[in-house]
Amino acid sequence: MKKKSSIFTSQKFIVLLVVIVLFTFFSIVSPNFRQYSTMMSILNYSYYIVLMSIGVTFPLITGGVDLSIGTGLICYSLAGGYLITQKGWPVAAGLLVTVLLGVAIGVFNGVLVAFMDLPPFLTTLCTCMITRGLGSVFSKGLGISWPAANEAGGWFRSIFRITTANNTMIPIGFVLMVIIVALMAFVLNHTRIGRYTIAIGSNKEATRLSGVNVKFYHTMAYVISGFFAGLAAVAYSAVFATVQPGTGAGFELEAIGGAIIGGVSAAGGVGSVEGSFIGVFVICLLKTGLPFIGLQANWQQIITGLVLIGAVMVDIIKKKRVEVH
Amino acid sequence: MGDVILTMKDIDKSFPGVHALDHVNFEVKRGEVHALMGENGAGKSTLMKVLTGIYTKDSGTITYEGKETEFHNTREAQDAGVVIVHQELNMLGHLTVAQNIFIGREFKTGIRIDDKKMNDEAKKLFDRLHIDIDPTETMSNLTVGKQQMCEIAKAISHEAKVIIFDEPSAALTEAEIEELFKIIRDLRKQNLGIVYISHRMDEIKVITDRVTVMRDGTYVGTLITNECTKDDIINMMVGRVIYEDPKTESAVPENAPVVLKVEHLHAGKMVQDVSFELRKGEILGFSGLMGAGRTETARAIFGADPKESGDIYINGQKVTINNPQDAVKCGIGYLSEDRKRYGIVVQKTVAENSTMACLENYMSGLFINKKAEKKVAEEYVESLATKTPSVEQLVVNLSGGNQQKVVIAKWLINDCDILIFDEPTRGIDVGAKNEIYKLMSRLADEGKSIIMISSEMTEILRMSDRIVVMCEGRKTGEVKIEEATQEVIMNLATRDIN
Amino acid sequence: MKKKVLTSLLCVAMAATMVVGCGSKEADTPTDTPAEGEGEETPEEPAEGEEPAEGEDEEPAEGETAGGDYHFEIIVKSYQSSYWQAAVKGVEQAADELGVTVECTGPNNESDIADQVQMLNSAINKDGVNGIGLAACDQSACLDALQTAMDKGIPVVCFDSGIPDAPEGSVLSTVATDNYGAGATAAENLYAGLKDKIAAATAPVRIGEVNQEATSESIINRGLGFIDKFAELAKADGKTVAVIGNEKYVNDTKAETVAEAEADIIIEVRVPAQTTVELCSTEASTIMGQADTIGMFGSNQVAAEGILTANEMLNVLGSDPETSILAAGFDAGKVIKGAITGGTMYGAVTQSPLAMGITTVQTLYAIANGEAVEDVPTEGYWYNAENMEDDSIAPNLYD
Amino acid sequence: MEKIKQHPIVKKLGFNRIVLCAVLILMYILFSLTSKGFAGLPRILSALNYAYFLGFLSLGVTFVIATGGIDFSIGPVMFCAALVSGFCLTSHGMPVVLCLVISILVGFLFGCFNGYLVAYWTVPPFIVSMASMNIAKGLASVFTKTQSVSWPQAAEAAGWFRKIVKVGNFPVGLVIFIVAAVICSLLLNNTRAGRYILSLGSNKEAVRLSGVNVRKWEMLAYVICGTLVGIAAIFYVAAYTTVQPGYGDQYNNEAIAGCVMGGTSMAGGLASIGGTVIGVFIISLLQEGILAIGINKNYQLVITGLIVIVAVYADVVARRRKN
Repeated sequence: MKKKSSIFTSQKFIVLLVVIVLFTFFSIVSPNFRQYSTMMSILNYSYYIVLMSIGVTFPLITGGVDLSIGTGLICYSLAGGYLITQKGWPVAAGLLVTVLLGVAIGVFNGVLVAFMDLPPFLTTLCTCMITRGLGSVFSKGLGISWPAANEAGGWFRSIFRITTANNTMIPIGFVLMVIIVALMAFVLNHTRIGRYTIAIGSNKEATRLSGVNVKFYHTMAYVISGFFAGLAAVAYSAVFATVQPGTGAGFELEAIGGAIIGGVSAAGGVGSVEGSFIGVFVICLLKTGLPFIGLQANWQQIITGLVLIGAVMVDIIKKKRVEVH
Repeated sequence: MGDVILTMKDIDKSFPGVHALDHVNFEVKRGEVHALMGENGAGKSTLMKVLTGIYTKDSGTITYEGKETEFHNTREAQDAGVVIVHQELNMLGHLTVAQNIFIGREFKTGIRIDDKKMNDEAKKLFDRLHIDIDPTETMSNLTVGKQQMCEIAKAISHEAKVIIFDEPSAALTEAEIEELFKIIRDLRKQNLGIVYISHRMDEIKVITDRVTVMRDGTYVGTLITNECTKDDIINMMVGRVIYEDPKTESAVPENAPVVLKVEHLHAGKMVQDVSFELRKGEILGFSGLMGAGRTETARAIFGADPKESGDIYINGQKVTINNPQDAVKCGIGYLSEDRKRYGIVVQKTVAENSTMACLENYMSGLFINKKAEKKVAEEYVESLATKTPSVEQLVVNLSGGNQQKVVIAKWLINDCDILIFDEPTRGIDVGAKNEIYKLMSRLADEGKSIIMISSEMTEILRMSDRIVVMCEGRKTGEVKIEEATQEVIMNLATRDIN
Repeated sequence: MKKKVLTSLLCVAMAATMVVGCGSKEADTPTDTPAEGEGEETPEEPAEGEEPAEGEDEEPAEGETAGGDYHFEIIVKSYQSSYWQAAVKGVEQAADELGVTVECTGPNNESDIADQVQMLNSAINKDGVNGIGLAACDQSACLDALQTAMDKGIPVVCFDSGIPDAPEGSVLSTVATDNYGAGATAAENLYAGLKDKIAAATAPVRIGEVNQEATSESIINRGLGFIDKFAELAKADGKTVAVIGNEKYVNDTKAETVAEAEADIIIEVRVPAQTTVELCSTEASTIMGQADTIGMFGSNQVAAEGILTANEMLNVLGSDPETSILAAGFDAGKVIKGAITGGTMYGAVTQSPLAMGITTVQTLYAIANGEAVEDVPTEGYWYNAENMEDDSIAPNLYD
Repeated sequence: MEKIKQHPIVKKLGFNRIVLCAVLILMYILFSLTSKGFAGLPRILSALNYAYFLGFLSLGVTFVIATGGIDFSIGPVMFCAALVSGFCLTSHGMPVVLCLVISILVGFLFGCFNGYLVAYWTVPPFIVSMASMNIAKGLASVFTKTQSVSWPQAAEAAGWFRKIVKVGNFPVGLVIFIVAAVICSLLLNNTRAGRYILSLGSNKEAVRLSGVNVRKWEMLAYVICGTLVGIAAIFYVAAYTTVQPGYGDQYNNEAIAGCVMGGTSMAGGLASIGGTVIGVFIISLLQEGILAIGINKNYQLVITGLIVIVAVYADVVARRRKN
């Protein structure tokens, strides 16, 4: 009976192993990959996906999904950037707006799903369209360049990395991520929000009948997802600076894919923040590593697709075996 | 028995188009077990939902502990000490036992949930109930019976004064029911008011003090259990006496041909080396406790689950059945215990459900011959006396018994000679039950062979020509109806346990 | 003074080309002139470019009274980069001056071909449209719509990108940069910066090129222009060149190439899966992370910004070829301008979207007034930290 | 209101579909009033261009949603089909007919891939979509070497296939699309495949235990979808000529939206081809109309999103009342 939990830990463990194997493989094959700077850039590129993936873990565990985080991210970043660059708002206020917009869309999704009983997939598909449109509406269709690091408002870009005088980079972003993961793992496992998130994914009606304010906590899962999409927007802006309207579709799939590789069940009830965190790195490593072994960008997509299917298939086969014995 | 703790008076509740509760009265005293009975749809569950705040009443009063009260949600009811142990198990499979028990009111230090304290408290509860369950176990790993115990522990942990059991025994084994009764008696001693909703007449007689009967949303009357007979209660429920005599001898001649022969069937833990024969025109009862492997055996024969080894012969011919398609080709039909999940397609019409298994016979070219389909469906609606306004009615709108008939029609239209009825009367009210029994007898008379899996001893004794008893995945005996008594069967069914 | 003479000469040449006609290919000539000189010229430069530019400006000004209030529809490729924002600004500026109304639309990104065709159709079907200015996302997708426009008698002026196969008589004028030449300009200047290093190199060196896509003619031409010119210059110095990476570019280059193993200079071309900054920067960092890389070229604003983004992590770009990688960009925008001022980016080629926008409206206006028009080639200009503030360059450096 | 709903003609046509039709007509009138020159054939033809390929996508995905699954790889697969077949045409000089067949074949193969994984491997459809979306994009770029492909123009000899969209001003495409919709409707409502697809969307286990090979039929739904996506690709290039690798996702949302707007339930088991057709028309008219009154395309996305939410909410409310 205790076996089950050991499968869980081993699932995360397997994914971690995969990350290590991939990393070793790329390092051996490509000398350029082993450089410190490459690793730093892998980390830098991963932050926004990591953040989205942490957030989307919650709706996924409730048995739902949030497809609006990708286009949402761009939308929030455009809105915040627009206010800073075009309206002269202080950077801190712009960042706040970015995150708050994420929360607002999260509330919107949550209310539709939890209070109005709309299917999550469809709801967030709609908000995906809506945020895609809204982003362009906010910025009047313009691409936005957030302030550069050396400009007055550029301080926020060193939230995720500090470059020292002798040009070495300190990835404080990664430290931040680890802290956030630890924090959210605590939220998921040891607070009411997390407990009820799992409970809703496990059996929503039973949770309701236990006197839990299911609608509120169900909404919260989407709010968390939206909040993290907002944070991801900050990370994206800090790393890439330039944001273009009409993009962002597809980010959510990387985040969700990472979460699923990391052991979140698409049926709900099962999943962990730290698993999602590790899972994202499988995707990020593929994305960054494959070009180093000489594959053109298009191959990455095929391989990422196959890896995703593979991860789920392994899980299915494993489950089948458990059922038989 | 103490003073009255809860009184519901003149409760009225309407849904659009349905008058669900029509001025119903109900009361519970401290230290009594009060049965609430009635056919399906009589309004028992609705009444309890009104009590616990899931529904709001239209009129009437609820007096609890001497004060007029109205609970607005389950939470309020729980806090006041009125708790339901639900019919469907309301378990959160991915959480631990302790987490389940304290869901919605976790102990906390700051914002952190104190799981350790919850485990300790749960342990204390189980000790009080004399149950041995590890609070840190994941819920989905427990047996159904254990899960039910957790539900009860959860109810008690609310400092409950009134506990409502909504068909608690439906999923339990006989042994577990015994254990449940022990707990209920224990609770009665602790002066709790207990409402016990059940279909099983035997249990009512054993465990309850008073019986309140409802019919069609109205209050019929309240009796003291000791002073009435089963027939009294049934009469109140349906307004007619029901024939319930056990069969005394088999109607099947000794030399009737064997239509189905199963040899050394193995399929997982629940089906170990099962062999038996089924004769033409015979109703073969499958008895045993819940979890004895009867359903699993049926599903393995039908190809619904994979089997590891064993041979199946139909009319003497060895056949390979790897999936339900093969089984259907061999003329086997399977009526699942869980109609809604495994039997009917609720969003489809009666006609569409009826031809589900043999649609290929109702094709003209590429297209479905809807006329022929309708005709045959109508034919069977008539012969099975299915109550439906038309065959174009969606099955979801039919009552349980009629849904069951639609499933039977499906197999008859396919001309199945071997029918497996898995708990054919579960969740069906008494009147409809009788019709299903008659139908089964008629089918057997017409030469169909039936395997009937049932957990109700009376049903087994009344219907079967022969009885196979299973226990823990093994066949433990085969009894001719002439020799069958409750004791004999129970003995076989529990042989391995003790 | 020498410069002035040169400039006026060139202006005459330009005017001549415009008169001579459609063959915008002839515009290759000016890009062959040395870098410093070239950076100084522009036909829009008010003080010196008098003849051609003013000539155009005046005609419509007269027509203002005659023509009345025209309405033009302008369809850009997208609003994604500030390049297009500058073009739209030019369009609006010209519209104000001429007293005409314009309406600008464009799809969400440069790959929404179907959306743009819908927009074009929509513009054609509107009432009271006197002309359409079109920056086509794709050369072939608009052909049917152009036919319809011609049938309805709506004149079309293409800008930024031409449509070579357009039905005869539908596109009356094309206002576009010679992209092949512009790419070559970038190659010349980058090569000049790297010349010594290449000459001194003992092991093969690598030049990276990031193209946003391998689809639109303008970007392909820039990419090929860069490769071909770079290879040509290298060959003149006795070095061999290999082109690797995206097959489109590898196959289409006219340069003489050798196998990767034998080459002194490896030009690696990368194309991201989608035209977004983060994917461009992933591709860029792959090249920049390699130890033998000495130069980078990003063939449009997105690609150039991608290179800069990658650099924020890698910190390998700079203006000294001995210690760092030199990067050449394309187009302007705040990020690229900042990088050039700050010395991170060696230099970039800018087009003149503002002028392009102005010219487009002016041309449409002229057509509406019944005048005959010709194709208008516009130039790509090399700029770097030194000449950015020049009067000839500054107006073309949009934010 | 109830009376109207119970009227036999209304019942036969379906109340929801009548409302949708009314919305469609109202929208048309509204746009005609607010935008000069909107009324008239050219606008309609232009809107139809968009409706064809979107319509085929929507029809396809209707079958998948009917099984209770989802496929949002349809957009990229459509582009993949158009790219691969177009590349065969332009770069390998294969005959047009063959290329059209290849296009359908690519869609068909993706349908098989998705269906096989979903039905036989029980991989959640959501994840299969995610994967095959990536694979379709990647495959298309690998095949075409990341270049876009332009199909022949109408005037060229090889451009005859464009006549499937229109000949002169006659919208042939509309006829083909309606015929296809009728065939799909027959397929869904009057054949075994459709019956089983709908039934298994409602209760898969019950259908399996009726001795039906559910895996086969579930896979078939995806195969039908894939094939229709392959056809959609032809209509896309016939209307818009050029396809670019790496894209196509934007059409998923619109196709699924059209389908859901038309009354197909995401939970499976309920699907209406007629509704899907009207839903698609609404979306394309909205697109055209919004451009005509001079609002940005972005608002179309916002409005479509909101409309779908409203449509689904209405459905949820209706179902809740029934229970």
